Amino acid sequence: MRAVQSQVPGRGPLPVVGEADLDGKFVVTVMELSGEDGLLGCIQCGTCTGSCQLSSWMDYTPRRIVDMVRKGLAREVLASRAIWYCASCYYCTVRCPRGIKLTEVLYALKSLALARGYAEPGAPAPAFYRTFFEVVGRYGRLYEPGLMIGVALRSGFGRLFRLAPLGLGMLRRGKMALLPERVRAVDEVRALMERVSRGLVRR
Amino acid sequence: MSEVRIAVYVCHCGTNIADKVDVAGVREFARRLPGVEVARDYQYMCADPGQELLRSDIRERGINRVVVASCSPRMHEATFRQVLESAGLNGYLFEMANIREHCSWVTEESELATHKARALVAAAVKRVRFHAPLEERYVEVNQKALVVGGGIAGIEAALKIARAGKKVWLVERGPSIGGKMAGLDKTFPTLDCSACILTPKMVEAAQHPKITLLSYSEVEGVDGYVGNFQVTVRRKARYVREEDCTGCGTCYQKCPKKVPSEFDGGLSHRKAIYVPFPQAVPNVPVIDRSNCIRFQTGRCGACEKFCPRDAVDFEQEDEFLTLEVGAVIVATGYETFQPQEAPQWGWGRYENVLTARQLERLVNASGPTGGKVLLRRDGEFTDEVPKSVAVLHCIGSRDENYYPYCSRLCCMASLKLAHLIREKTGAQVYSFYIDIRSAGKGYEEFYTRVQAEGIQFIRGKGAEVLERDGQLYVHAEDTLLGAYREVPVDMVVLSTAVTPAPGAERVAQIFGIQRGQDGFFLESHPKLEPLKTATEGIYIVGCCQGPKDIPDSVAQGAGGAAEVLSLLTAGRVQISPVVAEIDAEACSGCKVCVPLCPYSAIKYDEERGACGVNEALCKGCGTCVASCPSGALSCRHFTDEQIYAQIEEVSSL
Amino acid sequence: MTMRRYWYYPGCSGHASARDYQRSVALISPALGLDLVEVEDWNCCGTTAMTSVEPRLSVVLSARNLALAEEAGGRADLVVTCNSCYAILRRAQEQYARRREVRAEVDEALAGIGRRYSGTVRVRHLLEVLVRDVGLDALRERVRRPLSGLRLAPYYGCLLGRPRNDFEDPEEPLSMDRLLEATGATVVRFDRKSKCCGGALITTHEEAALELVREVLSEAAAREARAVVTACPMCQFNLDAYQAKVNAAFGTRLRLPVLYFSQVLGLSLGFGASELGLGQRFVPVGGVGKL
Amino acid sequence: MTESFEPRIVGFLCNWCSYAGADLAGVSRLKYPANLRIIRVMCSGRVEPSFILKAFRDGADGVLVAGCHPGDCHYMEGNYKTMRRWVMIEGILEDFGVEKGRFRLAWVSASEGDRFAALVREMVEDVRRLGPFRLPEGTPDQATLAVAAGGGGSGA
Repeated sequence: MRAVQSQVPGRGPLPVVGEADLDGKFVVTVMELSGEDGLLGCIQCGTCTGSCQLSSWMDYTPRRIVDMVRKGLAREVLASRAIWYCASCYYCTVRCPRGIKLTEVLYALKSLALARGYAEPGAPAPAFYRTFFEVVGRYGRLYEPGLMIGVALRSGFGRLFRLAPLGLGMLRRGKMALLPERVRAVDEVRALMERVSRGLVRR
Repeated sequence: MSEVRIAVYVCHCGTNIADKVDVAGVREFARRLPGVEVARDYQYMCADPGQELLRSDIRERGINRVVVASCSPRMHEATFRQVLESAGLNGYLFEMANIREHCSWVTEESELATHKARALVAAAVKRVRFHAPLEERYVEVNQKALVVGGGIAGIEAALKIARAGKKVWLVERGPSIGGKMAGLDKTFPTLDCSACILTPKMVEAAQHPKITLLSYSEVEGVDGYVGNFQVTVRRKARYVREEDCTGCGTCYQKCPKKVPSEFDGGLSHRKAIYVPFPQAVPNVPVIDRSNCIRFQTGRCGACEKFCPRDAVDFEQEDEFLTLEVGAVIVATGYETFQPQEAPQWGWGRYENVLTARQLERLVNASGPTGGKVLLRRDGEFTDEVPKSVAVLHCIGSRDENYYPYCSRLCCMASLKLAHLIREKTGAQVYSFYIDIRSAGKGYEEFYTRVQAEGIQFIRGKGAEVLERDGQLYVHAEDTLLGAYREVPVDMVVLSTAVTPAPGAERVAQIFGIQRGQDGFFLESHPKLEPLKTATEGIYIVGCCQGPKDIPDSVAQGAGGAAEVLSLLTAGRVQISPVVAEIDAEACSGCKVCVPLCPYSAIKYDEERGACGVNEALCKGCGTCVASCPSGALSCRHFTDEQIYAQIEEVSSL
Repeated sequence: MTMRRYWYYPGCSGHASARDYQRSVALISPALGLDLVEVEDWNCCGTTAMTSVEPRLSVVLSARNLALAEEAGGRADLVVTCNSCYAILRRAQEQYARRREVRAEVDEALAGIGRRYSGTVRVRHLLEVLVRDVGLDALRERVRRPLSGLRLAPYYGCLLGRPRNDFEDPEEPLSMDRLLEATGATVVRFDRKSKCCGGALITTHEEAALELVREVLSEAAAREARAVVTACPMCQFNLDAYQAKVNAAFGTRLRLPVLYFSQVLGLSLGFGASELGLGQRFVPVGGVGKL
Repeated sequence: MTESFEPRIVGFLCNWCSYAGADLAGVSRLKYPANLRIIRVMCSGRVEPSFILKAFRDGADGVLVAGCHPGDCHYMEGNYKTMRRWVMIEGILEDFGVEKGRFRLAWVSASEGDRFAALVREMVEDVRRLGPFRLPEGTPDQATLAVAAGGGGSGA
């Protein structure tokens, strides 16, 4: 994506949005990918934010993310940390007075961020999602040690050491399989993933 | 039949039709249709010059059939019929083609719209050939009226009609008139006391010589038609003889059975024999049978023993009355959203979460706390005053999960409550809102005043109320700050949505009123006929039609009275000549039609061996016609050949 | 006893971190007339993680599982025990039914691997099967050891009733309350019963997720529950394995065993603590298991 | 089917609910295909089987009958009569070889403009898929049709 300069130069810390900063097609992309075509009907009441247990961790509130998507602040949305804090609990979706399926919108935003390379590789969330994808691609099922090691490889070994006691605890309690289970027809799973992911993650 | 000479007029309706439909093309098409003498297109057919065009063609060109292709006949059919009459032609020799609502407004492509318009015009032209002159019928109008619902709108309507000297029956489902307004403390924006302005009207309604008040009564059925309705009313047994009771109150003082008070929203108790509130009209108690010990177990009977007038009568039974009236006003009001359906706001879970209607009772001097705003603990009021209160707007309103519409009055009601709480307790009051809708005379000024009183306005809907360590928190986004907030408060007030009254569906069916998608009653026209319904002679006023505040409800009540009075004063009313008729020769006497008629308008005549239609009762639905095996029945103005003519054209073009 | 047959989808955790859950389910089902037959060669449903990688990915992955259940035939319902699998499989069905472009994509992708999904199989949570098909009365009748006096906090988590389904209320679920009451236990009021425990974030945003765990457990503790009961391996693991970390991070002294409803039910039916897998947890069950 | 096929659909709409609903669709400027031509009747109960047969015979590719929702009939119960009659109509139409997607009975209230528009869109699509309607050879003429369908206790 081409970086565009604001026509209105910012003179202070206040964000200034120039028309050229806005990607008018972004909302359409998000609506298509998420299947949620009601975004334009948002009344900015903030029910989503007020219902979200993770709001206080975010840089933009969920309500604001919706408006940023509508207005076309694509870069800011995809580079935000807010989208990675969605735990997919669906409170916003259930309570939205305009029936907007915001959880679906957030799936789409995370997916776009991964595909467009927005999230830094070292940050834990994208690494987690990429590794999850690869593990399932390899075995057809989730293999927890594989996931842990993969995430660690991507985001630094310090993480692996921090996770180690937990892993050992799981092993001791028979809560972790040492060897991965593999789907017999893992080729089928891989074929499905290839087809739908369209290289989104492989880039 | 003399030679058919048809005139066709294609209306532009400004650009409404002409922008999409090639009106000149349609006109030329019409000119070539069989029987068409004159074909014209014109800017506005309904305007004076358009009407004049029609009149002069009738007079000068010997026109004896007219087709206007313009808007919906539901809009202007009556207008054009009068134009024909004024030119000496029977109004039924006329047909409309709806090329606006059903064509230009709904079609994307110009060419397709034009083609469709041609087909509709051809059908109208072919149909009108078969039209016959019909004579309008008139019936006398009964000079009495019925008002259903004794809230402020119904009271206002009844009083206006009565003051004009007409007899009114005022039927109220509950034990007292007064409606929702009786439960309010102050009214916005002037803050005048609700009871002070309502009670005199209630008393006047009860005492007016022209008004008969039937409280604790319900309409069970309606027969007849405009000007001549027969209404069946059930007078539910009160178990107290109204004529003997003096309203001394001994009975409910002695009654041992406590029941949560509906009027106080469950915040206080009434007895099993009770008046809903001290200023009730009539001031006659009723026995709530399902809670009465005497009715449930056979013991007790304290009220009967202590009544100084022997007015208590456990043997009383429901009575049925049949009222003959010329017109009906339906003013059955509204209900409010019950928040137990929505646990996220904590109502029913946390005892200091109240609805706005409950809070109205708290701030009311005759309410459960004598007008004090107090906190509750373990089901009882304490003497502790809240230090902080949140008022949550839009609870159930503007919400697709509950009611998608704006309830219109709750912004102002919430502001009023915020003011009253602040005034009475000095508490910090937070108002969680999406938009403040203060459209009304003096409303914005009131908003300004409440702002100045130091209410904290947070633009963001209260998403959730949750208790932590004994403290209530309102979770919301302060959207103007872009900040997430959990605001600790002692009390939460939910401004709940205005909803259709329970039983609205049944009322609609009884009176033949349509309902909108929101469940409220539907008016004939949203702008120009706001009080009329699809059934002539039946009018709707107040909140049964949609959320309204008191000024609007009162205005509508008076407006409904004007509708009724203009009908009654005219003394007679035109009724449609579109009715069924039977060709006695062709009738085989099979009687299939007899039970089909919902109005019992068809009777079998033994002597003639044929059925006959009572035109005064028939409303022209045509159901009997469609089922007559011998083709003896027909419906005027909707004959088989008229409809066939239309079918032929629209099926082939 | 007539046996009701269902296809069973254990989900990835059923074969790993939630083996104890699966064991208890395998134990109680025959006793309650349920014949749960595991779907052959199932794959990961995709969970919320894959959905975040590409919103349609979990739809096709789930569709394969649904197709497998349909191919297995017998018009039996597909029973799941994980709330996340439940929500994701349901989401796949909903998207398949509602979105034409998704349907086309799924049909095509499945055709590519020689499979077909027709949209007929019903996805149900075991909790629903117990409450509706077996019925509370039947459950009560089979209770051998009523858990009288045991105070339990039913924790549903986010995905059992959300976004929406025909089984549970999204805000105020009640099925587990009723089921636990049937075992004779005392169910405590639990305002946070359908709050999110942060399971989906525990790997990536541990600090935030721990706070959510604390919220849930603190209320359960304040209501004097002896144990928290879950219907989801994600929730169970999160609340159990991270409890020590919560205590370390917030200075709390939480010590709440986190059980599966199937284990509690198993106890009341007369099964032993160890055969129900009660030993396999981070916070020991203590006295709860000895009932 | 050829792409240029524009089906003709005849709609019999009751004056009080469905016709008003169609008016509302217009007032709200909701767009739907131009293939529907509306004939107003006072009540759906007025619609005789012969109307429908005649429409098909005269060239219609589809027929819609719409009235008030059950319970909301302006004439109290006309639509219930329609409903009962419809069972017989379906039978006759099938006997004459008219495919199911070509005829439809629907309830549309005066406030359901959007529902009406959606209904028309759906029905036009259905009929377009079925292609032009041709009565099979040897179909009886109108008079016979009228007798075949003309009531025969149809409303009872």
